Amino acid sequence: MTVKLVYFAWVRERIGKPEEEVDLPSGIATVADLVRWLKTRGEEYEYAFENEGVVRAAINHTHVKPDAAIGTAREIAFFPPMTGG
Amino acid sequence: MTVKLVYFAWVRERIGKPEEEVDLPSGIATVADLVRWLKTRGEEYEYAFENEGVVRAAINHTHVKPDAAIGTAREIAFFPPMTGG
Amino acid sequence: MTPTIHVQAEDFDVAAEIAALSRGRRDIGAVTTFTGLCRDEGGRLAALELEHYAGMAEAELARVAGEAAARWPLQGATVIHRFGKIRPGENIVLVVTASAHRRAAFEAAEFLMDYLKTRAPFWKREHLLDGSTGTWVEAKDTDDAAAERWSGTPSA
Amino acid sequence: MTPTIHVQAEDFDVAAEIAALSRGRRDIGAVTTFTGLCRDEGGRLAALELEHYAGMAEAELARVAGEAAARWPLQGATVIHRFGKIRPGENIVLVVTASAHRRAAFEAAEFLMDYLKTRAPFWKREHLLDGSTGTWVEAKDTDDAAAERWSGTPSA
Repeated sequence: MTVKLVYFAWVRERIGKPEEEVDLPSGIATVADLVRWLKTRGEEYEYAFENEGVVRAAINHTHVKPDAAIGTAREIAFFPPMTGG
Repeated sequence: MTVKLVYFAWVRERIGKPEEEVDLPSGIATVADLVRWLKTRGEEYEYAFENEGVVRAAINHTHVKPDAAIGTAREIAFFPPMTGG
Repeated sequence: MTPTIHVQAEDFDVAAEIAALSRGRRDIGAVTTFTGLCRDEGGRLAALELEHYAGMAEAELARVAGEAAARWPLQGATVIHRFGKIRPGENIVLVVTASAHRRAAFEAAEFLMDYLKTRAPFWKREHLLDGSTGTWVEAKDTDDAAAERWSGTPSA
Repeated sequence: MTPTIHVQAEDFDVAAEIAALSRGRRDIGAVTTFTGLCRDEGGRLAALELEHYAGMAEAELARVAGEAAARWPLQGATVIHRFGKIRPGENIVLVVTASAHRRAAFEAAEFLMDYLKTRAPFWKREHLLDGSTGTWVEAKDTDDAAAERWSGTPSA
């Protein structure tokens, strides 16, 4: 399955790109699974996700927890805790 | 001692005038004393002050309680609970 | 910080009052405004008539604003209260507070409204749509309770 | 009541947004506004740069405003959040709420600010006066605590 990943703020800077399309290998069911797999793809991903539980995720523009099922997600976002307002 | 009394809202309407100068007889030390004396001056005053504790008072533009000393007050105001804002 | 207090028959301009507090400043992080308007009470009301005690109204609003400034770290505070005949949809009262942080600006504005409701010498009378003059508006116990909330220590 | 949501680079006009909510209405008794501005942090800051997640930002602000409308009897709600480079003294965010009564207008505005701080996908980075690009602003525990306050039943 192909999914669009988008990154923001220091997650984007650490990974070095704002977005990418990835082909997910089988066995990746949740957001936490996806993060584990991304961390095997290079040290930029290891750096971005180095502190478990800090980076937030959204599926199709909605906040989700790490145990959220990816299902048929079109777009998954990773970003730091928000600092708007 | 001469003091200016001013009345507002339905206190003014019941007494029938917005203000008056009065010569206070001796023995009137507090706002409560003043109200008791005013009620002897006619039924319009009795009507205005019929419910003890409803009408509020101010001395020289500052809220006071019934036991406040009149002292050398220049202006004493009587009015209903406030409904601004 | 000296609060700005106006008691006036004329309408006010919220944007102008915000600008007067914040113009040229770079240390304000939060501005809260509250505007109280005249409602038509389901079509019953033609206007509210606001009587006030000139002199004491200004003094009491200044005291209330001074108390807010003592409780919260404010960089500005404005209170404007109108008097005279005010029609549904028109403004009655404006409170503006400015602070570095939002909690102080919000709490001070709410405090100002709660306090001025029970302490500023203004009285409302209703004018009804059928042409008659209605009764004086009665003070609400809920307003006393709202003011009472602030008698403890401020939470921020 | 459909909330008005804007995510934009341009500045906003508080008076125009109040007018848009209240124009022609005679049933609104209370309008609260909150404006968040960029501070210079004691002269250290040249600007804040606001990055946002286009699409999700609008969606999340609409969700937060919808939640406010479900909790309080609002007659109008507007949320405007800017992105891009914002200098000290300039506006960042605007919340406007309108209701028949002041408690609902105040509480809903404060709720909107507390919630959007922790849920709307915006991130601030500092640009310093010495020309360097500073760090990303860190999220505050106090903001999480502020949002957490609202997890019970609303008090009005």
